[in-house]
Amino acid sequence: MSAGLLDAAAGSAAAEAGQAGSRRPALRVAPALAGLFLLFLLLAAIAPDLLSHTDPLAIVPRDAFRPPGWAHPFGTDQSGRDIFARIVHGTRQSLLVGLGATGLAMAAAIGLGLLGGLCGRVAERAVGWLVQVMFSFPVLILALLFAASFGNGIVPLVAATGIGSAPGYARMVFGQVLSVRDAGYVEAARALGHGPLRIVRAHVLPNAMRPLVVTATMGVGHAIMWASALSFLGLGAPPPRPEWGTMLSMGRSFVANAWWLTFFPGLAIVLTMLSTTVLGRALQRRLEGRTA
Amino acid sequence: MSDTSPFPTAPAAPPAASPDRLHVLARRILSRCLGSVGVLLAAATVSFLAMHMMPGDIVSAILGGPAADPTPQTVAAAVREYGLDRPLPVQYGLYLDRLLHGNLGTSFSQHLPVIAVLRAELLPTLELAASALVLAWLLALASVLGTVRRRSWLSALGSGLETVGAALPQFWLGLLLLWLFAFTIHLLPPAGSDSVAALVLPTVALAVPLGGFLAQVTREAFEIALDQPFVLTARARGLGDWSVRTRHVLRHALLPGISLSNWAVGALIGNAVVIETIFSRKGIGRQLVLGVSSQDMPLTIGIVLLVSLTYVVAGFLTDALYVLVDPRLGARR
Amino acid sequence: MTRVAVAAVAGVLLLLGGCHKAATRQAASGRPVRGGTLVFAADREPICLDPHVGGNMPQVFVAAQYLDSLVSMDEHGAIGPWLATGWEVSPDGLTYLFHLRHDVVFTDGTPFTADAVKANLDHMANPATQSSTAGGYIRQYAGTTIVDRYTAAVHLSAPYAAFLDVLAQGFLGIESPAALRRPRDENCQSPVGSGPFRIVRWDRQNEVVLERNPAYHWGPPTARHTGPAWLDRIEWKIVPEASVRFGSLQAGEVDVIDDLPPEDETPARSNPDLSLLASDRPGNPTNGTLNTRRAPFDDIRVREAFIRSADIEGALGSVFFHHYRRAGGPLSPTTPDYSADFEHSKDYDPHRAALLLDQAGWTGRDADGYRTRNGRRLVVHVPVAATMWEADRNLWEQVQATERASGFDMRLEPASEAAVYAREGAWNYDLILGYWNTNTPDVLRIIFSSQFLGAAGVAGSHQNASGFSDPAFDALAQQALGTPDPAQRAAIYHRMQAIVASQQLQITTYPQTTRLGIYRTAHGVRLEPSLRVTSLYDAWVTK
Amino acid sequence: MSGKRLVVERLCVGFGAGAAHRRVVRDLSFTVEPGRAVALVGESGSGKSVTARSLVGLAGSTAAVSAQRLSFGPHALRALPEPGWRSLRGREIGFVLQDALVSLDPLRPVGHEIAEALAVHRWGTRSGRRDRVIELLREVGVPEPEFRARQRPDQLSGGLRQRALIAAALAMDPGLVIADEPTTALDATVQAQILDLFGAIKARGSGLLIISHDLSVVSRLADEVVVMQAGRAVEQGPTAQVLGAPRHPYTRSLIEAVPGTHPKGTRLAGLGRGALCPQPREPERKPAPVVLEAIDLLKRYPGPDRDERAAVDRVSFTLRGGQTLGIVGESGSGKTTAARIVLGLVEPDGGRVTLDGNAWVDPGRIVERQRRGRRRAMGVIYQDPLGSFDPRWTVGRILSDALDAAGVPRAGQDGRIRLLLDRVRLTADHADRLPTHLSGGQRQRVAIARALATEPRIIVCDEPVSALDVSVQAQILDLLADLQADLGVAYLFISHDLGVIRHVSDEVLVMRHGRVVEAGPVETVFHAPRHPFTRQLLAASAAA
Repeated sequence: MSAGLLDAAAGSAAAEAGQAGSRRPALRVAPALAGLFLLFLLLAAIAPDLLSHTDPLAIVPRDAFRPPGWAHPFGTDQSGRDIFARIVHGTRQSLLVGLGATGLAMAAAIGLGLLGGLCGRVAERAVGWLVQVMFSFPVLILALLFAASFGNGIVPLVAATGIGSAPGYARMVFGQVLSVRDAGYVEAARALGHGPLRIVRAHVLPNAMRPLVVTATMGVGHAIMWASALSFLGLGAPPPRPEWGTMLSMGRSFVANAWWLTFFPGLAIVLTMLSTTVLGRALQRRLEGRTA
Repeated sequence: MSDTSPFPTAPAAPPAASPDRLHVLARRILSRCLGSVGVLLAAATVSFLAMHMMPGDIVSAILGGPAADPTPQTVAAAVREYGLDRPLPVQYGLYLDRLLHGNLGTSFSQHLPVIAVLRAELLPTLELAASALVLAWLLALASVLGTVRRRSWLSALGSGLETVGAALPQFWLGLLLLWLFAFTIHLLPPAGSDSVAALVLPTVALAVPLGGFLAQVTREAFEIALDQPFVLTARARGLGDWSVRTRHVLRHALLPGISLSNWAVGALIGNAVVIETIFSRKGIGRQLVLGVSSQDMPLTIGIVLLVSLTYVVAGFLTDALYVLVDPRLGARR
Repeated sequence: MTRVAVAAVAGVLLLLGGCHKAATRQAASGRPVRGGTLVFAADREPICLDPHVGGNMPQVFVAAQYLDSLVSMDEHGAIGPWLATGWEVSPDGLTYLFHLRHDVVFTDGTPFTADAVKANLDHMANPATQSSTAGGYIRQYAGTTIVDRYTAAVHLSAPYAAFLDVLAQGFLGIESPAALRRPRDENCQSPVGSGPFRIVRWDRQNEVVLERNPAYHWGPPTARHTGPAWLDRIEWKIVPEASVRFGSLQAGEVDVIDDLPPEDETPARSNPDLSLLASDRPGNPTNGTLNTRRAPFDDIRVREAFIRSADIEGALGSVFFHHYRRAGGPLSPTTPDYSADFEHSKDYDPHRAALLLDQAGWTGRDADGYRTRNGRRLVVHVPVAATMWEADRNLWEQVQATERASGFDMRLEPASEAAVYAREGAWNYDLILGYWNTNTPDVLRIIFSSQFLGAAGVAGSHQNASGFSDPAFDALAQQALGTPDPAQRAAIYHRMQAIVASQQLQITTYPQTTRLGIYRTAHGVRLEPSLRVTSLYDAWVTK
Repeated sequence: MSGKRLVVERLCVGFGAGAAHRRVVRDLSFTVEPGRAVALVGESGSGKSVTARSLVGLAGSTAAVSAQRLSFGPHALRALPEPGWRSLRGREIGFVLQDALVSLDPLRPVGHEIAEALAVHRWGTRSGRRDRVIELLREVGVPEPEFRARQRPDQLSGGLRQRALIAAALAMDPGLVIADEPTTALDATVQAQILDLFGAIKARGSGLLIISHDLSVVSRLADEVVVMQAGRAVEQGPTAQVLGAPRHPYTRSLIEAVPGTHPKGTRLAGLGRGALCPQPREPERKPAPVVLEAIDLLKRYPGPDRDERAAVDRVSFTLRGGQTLGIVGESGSGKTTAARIVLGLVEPDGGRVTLDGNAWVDPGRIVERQRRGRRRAMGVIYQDPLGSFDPRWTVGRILSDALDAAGVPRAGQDGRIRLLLDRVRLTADHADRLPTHLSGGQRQRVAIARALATEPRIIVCDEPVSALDVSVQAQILDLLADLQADLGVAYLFISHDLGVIRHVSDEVLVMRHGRVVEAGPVETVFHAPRHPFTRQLLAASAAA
């Protein structure tokens, strides 16, 4: 789904969940598990060879379509490549795409948000309109257009996913800047005689960013999912590079006879999404706990 | 930073209805319409630019790829027809002019007027998006009404399922559903654009993630609403738990979800791109992938415009629904 | 066209095997039944239903159901009558005099006459039609004179021995001249022929609906029955996802699927509800063509090294489960004048590849294990359309892996179709993937002679993707067209195959093939022999 | 009216299980007779609201309620199952909460809410209920009841919606009405009207349990008072006795903390300092110099119908050094806007302000940049101190930020921060805390310390004590008075509370609808009001 997703979820959550009463303490385990999984991903991204000694590119035709088992925990694909090794080696790429796209989107969003929130009424109107317009594009369609026009490859994939998810963040930053701009502590700072630059630096930026940390955490997972959707549509990384979305896409013709080709790459995406969501929520709870 | 805050503590509005209410309403609708035109304009512009940035050659795309082997005369005619020899801003102007005259052009790849393609493809996609939206809401409501602030394990289960649901990529879910229901237990047909049975799997694939997401938002709002004083008042009036939930709390909890439904419709249509591909369904999503990959500019722009238009219309509907649920907004805005 | 024995190699054996299997079941289900609807699931949608326009395989798949041709071709490559009852060729080979049937009527009521022949050939040859396939086949066409109502004289500008062969192809099917006069795009949507079915509706991305032509009684001699088709109706569904297509077949949702996915072939064979009908198509097999116009493939040693580094057999084994045969020469075995001599001329041989690369100066190795020369890596750029068939993509990925072992950095560069076309037009590739289905060895002229180096349009489209240009080869190709004697012609084509093979212009993989999966409800499905295209004229359903 | 009696004996309420168990109400006993009113009085956290909720079985699923006896008429309330409670609630016991804006479903017309109270208990037919709603609204004094029934709470004024809320509680004619802070959010004049309405309910024979932190509400209505502190009843008895001759020190401190009855210069929070009024100040005779002067301030805002309304309409005043100018008025009277103009945070549409005789606010002539350097002369304290602190900053950081503004070099700031905290009676270790972890009173002290950091001559106090409990309010008011005495700072003090204004001010400005209706020395205005609105205000506050 949904980059709007993040903006909407975290936005509304951050904005509205002030005094929600009893939280679920039972889910405390979840953030720990999520953190553990993300650490695992990080390890896979930095040193994939530690986790899998198999060459993700090694083609062994006679080992094609081996179901999951001892030799190949996640089975092998149509060319006899080890799926576990491919997922592990694909992590770096997927994480890079997720982080890169989120970073790009945030940078764009922060620029727009500050411009709209702090540069007068005309800018406010213009940015408000622009954000609204951008938001009215379904992420996937925006990303699809950009992916097609940039050509294939990692950089275009990051750019397309980033541009696709930027509107959600922009909407959030913009709203946040507007609300922080009118917050009591900003007025208090003005009453003390502080200049506008200092106020932006000391109050507006950091406070507008705060909920963004949560959203961005969740956003990384979403960006990975969007990027895989683009890969799924054939606009992803060039073969034979292992990449989760491409693996999923390639495996889909075999889904009837060899489910593991699609199941495991998809599972990696789902777990990443889940982990970032859970971690983002935990972060949000902590941030709110401090303020509320 | 401006020196005067644009949002002062405004004096309380007099409660009585103002005679200018209609006037205000009319102005609001007008500005809303202008905004929508802006959205469409931006959609056209973005897709125009994107198509021009694409690495392929537009003329050869117009003339049907390299296999077409066009003569120089044909090429020249096409270049002239589409003004491709002019500078980009002029081309953009020409293109807007054609759009304003309602001329979406002819699809390069389909040899059909774009309008005709859209007319044929929109309905299946809308059908899919609408059924997915309805199902998503049903799932979300079931989860929220059934589990929020119930027994702690039930509540945790509900919110856990919602989180997992929202984290499922549609394309993966779609493939799993295909594998399970169509290929393994042969319960439902794997493909088709005509029968209701063929609509089930794609609908579920689209609805579960969206439902999980809507449920999360609704749950949040539901919990907040449950803590509001009016809930206490209502219960002090003798209302039972279920009545309080359905008659009072739910209405409040629906609001964030409703305001997101507008976005959700857009997202559903966007996600239909992958779902229609997986299930080999007819629709604008799949058509868009084809259009982009064959650099069929008129068709792609037509689809993007159509999606934006759907979004705009959905926006109107969402607003209307929102005001229906929360009449305060109708009076205030 | 005496290559009877050659034409009957494995592909046809497969076909017969399929027929045999089908035949046993026909016996069980008895005689053909009239009526009913057959649901067919195709993998791709035609761009235009009129096969004259453009010219891609899906068009001819549908066209075979509603169009008739002037002449027919049988399984042995022999030309027989169809809409033309007979013909005479002038001694110089430049004029063909066709005598036409008197009783044929198009489904729009227009009678079939010599006018129709003229209108159709003119239409195909007219550049405005953007007819690259049909038009490409009859570049020698000079005009038609109407001798009388049922006699047409077709004039060629140069001798063209393959003329009757190509006329038998569905791409050159005869449409109603009245319908052809409509705008191109209208004719695309609802073309009119004289075939056993007529097009009722084309619901884009979903299906083409055809209904029986009740007046039909002019079937080709290759057909198994006469008179109207058995089926009332055909629903020709478009189902691009291979797994979904096969799933639908297993569930009996559809009666026949085209392009049975290779990975589903084994399950299909073991499923008693299903039967398989397969046959290799004639022409140039599925291949990667090497661009000889730039480095590194301007060096024949590097070309051969590259080709010998590709383990096609291994890839066919794992991707296609040994269901697809290897095609090692420039022609598919079912092509007339095919010679088996070149099947193993370029087999996988990494040792020889290494030797050749050393000779060519690519002696260095960089950190990633790729070969280098003067510090530059041995890179092979391969533009790949994102819409490429999965099995092909898997195949080339496997080739990529074996090429890597030899030190080639073979880069599969996915892009949109439009982008791939653009690169193709600009010669911006080292290897381009393709195939060419046709029922004549004249295909060698189209894809390797300098005549087809193109550069006509802005995109500079060219059928000769290797950039190979050899006056001796061109001369042979011309000579073949002017040689009426089949044996002599076969000898010339043998020499042409030898040249192409020795020049290391293509990695050939497997012959293009028609592979139908048939559910037990469908019977009598036949492959029209010229291009091995599905024909449902003789088919019936029991439901 | 059936005469039913509420008996509460040794009520205990706790939350949480095991070690985390907290008892919030202990051994509370009282009886509400029909036709009589009992008041539970106490500050926030004293357990009075929990008590009220326990009496209708709505203390929450995590609450453990126990009692020796808990009965209403014939109904035993102890261990009553949920269906039993449900038939009791609304029918036998009416429940009224504060702030009808959120206590009535904000999305529904008030008529529906009242009708629902009837429908739940299957009262009458649909049309019968509709008539009864109108009748009820009329009974509680809502004019045009047919029209008002169709309006939502946000479309009604505070008084009207509180009446509608009461009408919903009275719908089934219950024998007991429990009202939890029923007048807290209301303006004084409206408050008086609502209290009259409760008087009428009592007179009809219903029992009344009033929960309030406000002693004045209690003195007016209750026949008996229960004073609660930390979950216990520290004193209970007839109203006159408890208020007139309080025995428990806590009760006494509560009574003393009410500012209205004490003139300026007396201490309110005398506890721990021995005397009640240790140092009555000599009223200053010589006129101090004018530090701030506002002339003809004018500010308009566009109303909902595009007509401009004047929020501040030709307001003029002067503030002398070391003195306090009180501005009093009901909500929406324009007093906050006036303060923001004076602070230079809102540009007025007309008029000007001088600071020490120099132009400070003058639209078109003075821009913010010119003010910035002089801002340290003027401090500000808000009603909601938390909102005025950056949520990420510790107290120390907040103060150091203010010291930056005052130009104090970083090196000397630590000592100054300790000094400031000491000034507002906080300890040095508060500097490391986040404001969210402080109590309301402590937060307001931090806000005062911040205002003092720049050593201003004027501090604008915008409702600085309205959100505080009465005893905390007393401490803050005392602190402000001490600071004025020590530092000679002048206050522009804004409040809706006449008692507070009377206690703190030297001069008073009464505002209504953006205009000054009366101005003058505090005793003159309070003893000899000339404007009818001032008289009305005074009457309402006296009545309450």
